[in-house]
Amino acid sequence: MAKFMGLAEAIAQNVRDGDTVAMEGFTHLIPFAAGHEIIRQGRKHLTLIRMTPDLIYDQMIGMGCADKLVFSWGGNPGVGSTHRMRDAVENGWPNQLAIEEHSHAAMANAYEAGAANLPFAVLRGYIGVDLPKVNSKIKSVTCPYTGEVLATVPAHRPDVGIIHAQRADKEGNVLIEGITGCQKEVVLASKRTIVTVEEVVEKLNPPSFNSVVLPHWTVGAISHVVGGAHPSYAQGYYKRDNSFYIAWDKISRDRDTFLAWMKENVLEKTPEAFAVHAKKGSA
Amino acid sequence: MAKFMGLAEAIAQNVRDGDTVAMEGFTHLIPFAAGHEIIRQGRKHLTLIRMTPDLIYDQMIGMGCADKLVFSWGGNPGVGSTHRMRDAVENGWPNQLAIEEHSHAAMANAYEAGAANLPFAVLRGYIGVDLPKVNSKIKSVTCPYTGEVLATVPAHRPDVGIIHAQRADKEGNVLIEGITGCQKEVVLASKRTIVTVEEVVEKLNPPSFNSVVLPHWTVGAISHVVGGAHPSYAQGYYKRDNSFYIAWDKISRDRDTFLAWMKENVLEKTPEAFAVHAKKGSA
Amino acid sequence: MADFTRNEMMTIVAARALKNDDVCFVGIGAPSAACNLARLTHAPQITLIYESGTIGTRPNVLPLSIGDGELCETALTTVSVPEMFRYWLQGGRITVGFLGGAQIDKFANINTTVVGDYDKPKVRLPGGGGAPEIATNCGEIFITMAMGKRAFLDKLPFITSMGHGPTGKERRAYGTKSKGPTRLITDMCVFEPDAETKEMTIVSIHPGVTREEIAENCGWTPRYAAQCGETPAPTAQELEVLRDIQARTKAAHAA
Amino acid sequence: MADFTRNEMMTIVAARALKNDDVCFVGIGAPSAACNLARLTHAPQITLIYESGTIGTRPNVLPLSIGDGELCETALTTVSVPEMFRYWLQGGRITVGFLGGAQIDKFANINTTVVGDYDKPKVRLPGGGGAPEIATNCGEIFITMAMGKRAFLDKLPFITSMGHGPTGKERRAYGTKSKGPTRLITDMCVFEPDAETKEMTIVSIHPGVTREEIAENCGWTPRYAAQCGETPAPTAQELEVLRDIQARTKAAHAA
Repeated sequence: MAKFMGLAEAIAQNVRDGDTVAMEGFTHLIPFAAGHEIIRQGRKHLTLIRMTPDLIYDQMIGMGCADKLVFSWGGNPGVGSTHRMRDAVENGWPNQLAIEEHSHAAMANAYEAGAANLPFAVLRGYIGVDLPKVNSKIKSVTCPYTGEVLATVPAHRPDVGIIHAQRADKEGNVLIEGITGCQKEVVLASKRTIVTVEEVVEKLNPPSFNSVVLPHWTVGAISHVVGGAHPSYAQGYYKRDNSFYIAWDKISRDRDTFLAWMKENVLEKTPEAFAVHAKKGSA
Repeated sequence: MAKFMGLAEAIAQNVRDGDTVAMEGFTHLIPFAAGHEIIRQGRKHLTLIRMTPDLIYDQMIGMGCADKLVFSWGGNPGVGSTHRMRDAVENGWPNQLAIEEHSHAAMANAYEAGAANLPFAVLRGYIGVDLPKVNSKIKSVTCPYTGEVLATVPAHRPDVGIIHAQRADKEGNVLIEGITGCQKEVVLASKRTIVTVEEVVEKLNPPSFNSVVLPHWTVGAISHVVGGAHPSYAQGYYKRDNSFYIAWDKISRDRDTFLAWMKENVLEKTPEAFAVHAKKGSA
Repeated sequence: MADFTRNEMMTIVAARALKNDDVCFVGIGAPSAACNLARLTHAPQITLIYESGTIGTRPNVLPLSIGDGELCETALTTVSVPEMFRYWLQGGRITVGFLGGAQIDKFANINTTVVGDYDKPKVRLPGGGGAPEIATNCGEIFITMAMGKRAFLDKLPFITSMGHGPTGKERRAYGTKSKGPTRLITDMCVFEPDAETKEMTIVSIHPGVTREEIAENCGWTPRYAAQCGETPAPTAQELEVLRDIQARTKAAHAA
Repeated sequence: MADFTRNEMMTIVAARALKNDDVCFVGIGAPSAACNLARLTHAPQITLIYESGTIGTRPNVLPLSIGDGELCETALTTVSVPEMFRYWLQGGRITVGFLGGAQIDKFANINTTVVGDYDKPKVRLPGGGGAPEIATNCGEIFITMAMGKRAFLDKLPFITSMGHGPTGKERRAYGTKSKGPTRLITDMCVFEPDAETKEMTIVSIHPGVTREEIAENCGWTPRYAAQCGETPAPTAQELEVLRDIQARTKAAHAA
């Protein structure tokens, strides 16, 4: 049942050391403000699930929040490496990071199965590739009708699912539009959920009967954080800060530069600091 | 690849004796005009798939089009029996009708699996009930992770999928809104498809980024048939003719009354006759 | 006490059982009337879901079908039917599922499939629709059915949806986590399952109904709970709201 | 002949391979440039799909990521990511899938996962993303990669996405119905699979490139088709359109 609260309170109440946390948003609506708050609150030993770790998990991994990463593509989109993730995997800095690696199709299906309350997902995938050799979670079933062998992955059922959305109404119903990724699935598959939103409105006024709306009784905490997806974007509110994605390559390459940036821009800031990005990049 | 043509031509080109045909529309957007055209063209030995046979299959069964029915709920919604379907099952009139009976969940999952190019669907269903005893298509798989046994059904892959939609643009992209049922799945799961539409427009102008749109390269024949869903409805165009659903009970109860109604309202008419209903019931 | 029909009593009792924070999977007929009556009286925040995909719908008239346009127009959002059955029903999001049927036994198993042999039916009924999975995937099940010897049977010819199983033990044996039928609301009385045997047991009798009448309309010898009382009669407000929505509905569907 | 870079040549050759009725699953970088170049020149009706869920998109600048807002704003429709992978990619709706990668072998298997041991990697690459299923579920695969000894390897440390399999026989053995890699377009030449052995074989050499240069930048001894010719040089129009969109893109992303 949706409850409005500040982001610090939402994270404090819902994210615990050792939790399995999924923070989704496929390029669009990535919940950066929530990630920064988790870093500020010093959460440790998290298992982080995300199709594309992106800068948000690069930052969380670099700050030592994670023991394990479950993912399918770990890079800075269109730019290059996620250096903090690489440093953790290649050199164990700031700590060893276990990985469970999938394909996008398998990750998307695992969320879908979680939302559908199924223990596993079936896909026509992983054919002729090496990932099943290094990921024991990838198994198979035989079709009872055709005898075809298909790949399986276990459903994702995170302890906490965190997303950013365009807006919520006063009742706590949440609207997402544009590139909706697998956010609906994450919310429905997770035990607890946090949704940060750009705007709280009287009525959602969904633009069509079939808009992607999460009813208030499917979400947990809702926090109003203007600009909370920056440097990702919120369709209709502000644009993706592509120049920051490019700049991150340099910031994150060196451990000290990274730590200095995090201190100044995350540790010494609050969720309210995101608002400036929304104003600057308004679409 | 979408091709605009008259409905008679669309049926003639795509629906053959003995085909497996799925005509969907969950209460909303039921493709009645297409069903009447199939009756007029005298198709025989069809396997008809539909979650709720509704009046459309009652009419087709009563006119002898079908050898087999695959379904999950066969009644006149809110009114009572589909008498022609019952007469076929109970008394073999006008011919024997084989049935393959599922639950709604299984049917929806079977379309979903067909659209996803999987040979079967997995569901947490059919627990403690008798349907699996009389339908050998219902089988099971064991979850490779938890050992749980789950029900399976084969994917639906109809020869022909037929739906009615609100509108198409000149390129043949099709928009559906409101209660969208499993029409997207039917189109994507079928080898050939026919879409009847209320309106052909210059641009779809979908009301949101995430509208249900079928790209022109996923549909086959498109026929412009105003009112083509009557007595079902087209959200934004005309309302459901509930009084006709109530009246059908009496029309269909008696074989002769039924045949007389079909002669006057189907056999002696053309698709253009549907337009009058759209005008009368405009929403 | 106001005048009321037994059917009205049944609908009103069903409505009373619903809470503001319930998420209901609604069927047509008595369930739809009960759910909307609850929404228009003591449970204005109740969430009504119809299997056509409409979520959080607030119709002004009762729909004739589960997919009437009004359900979509007044809904918070409308999802596809596969999504409805996968994410919402199977997803375990529904607190109360409503079922009815042609025939029921003492463990609240229901038949809506056939009377007679499946392959050579005496009466071919509509079939299960959503019921087989509603019965096991909702938090609990409320059943509304008018009593009668042809409806309340000692043994069903076919189990379309599971109540507590043929002997009352099977549901637990399957490991199903949902509660199953917790209330069977009839036009004469209200049954609840015995905690131990799961046999549906009469916990309250509607005003003006006798135990003899119940026995005459039940195919098994019904058990009564130790504290079986009388169902509170409909209030004037309950009757007024129910009759009002039914009058609006009748006018709308005849149009 | 106009002046052009080898990278431009690679993109232009990839664009030429695309047809008006193709439905392309586009990756970032060279594929995105090639697909949009095709759209802006000879294939205006081509359907571009990005795995973010955007279908039939017509961006004015090249996206930096596969989920930039412009892709959604110009798309016919945008679907969820699970739907994209289930109905559209696995559904067999895509005619051409584009892949690139860090390393490739002579049977067009690709590695984008690790250099060195998987558990103790020398270089941890981004991983497969959509590639493992793109490789088998699209009608055919076009690969664009710049040549070099560290990229074109005799044996890969890890197979992220299958080309024709480690010995060229495995794809057929799996019974995969799609064609797999039918074109490997590099900055120096174009490879196509031998009909029999499936070894990627050079069918045309870009203007100004020598066989010696190709040998120096290939980790195996490349085979040449009997009728190996010269790739037609970029036309002035091709170069103009490509440079134009890249200039717009650079300006947009620096903003």
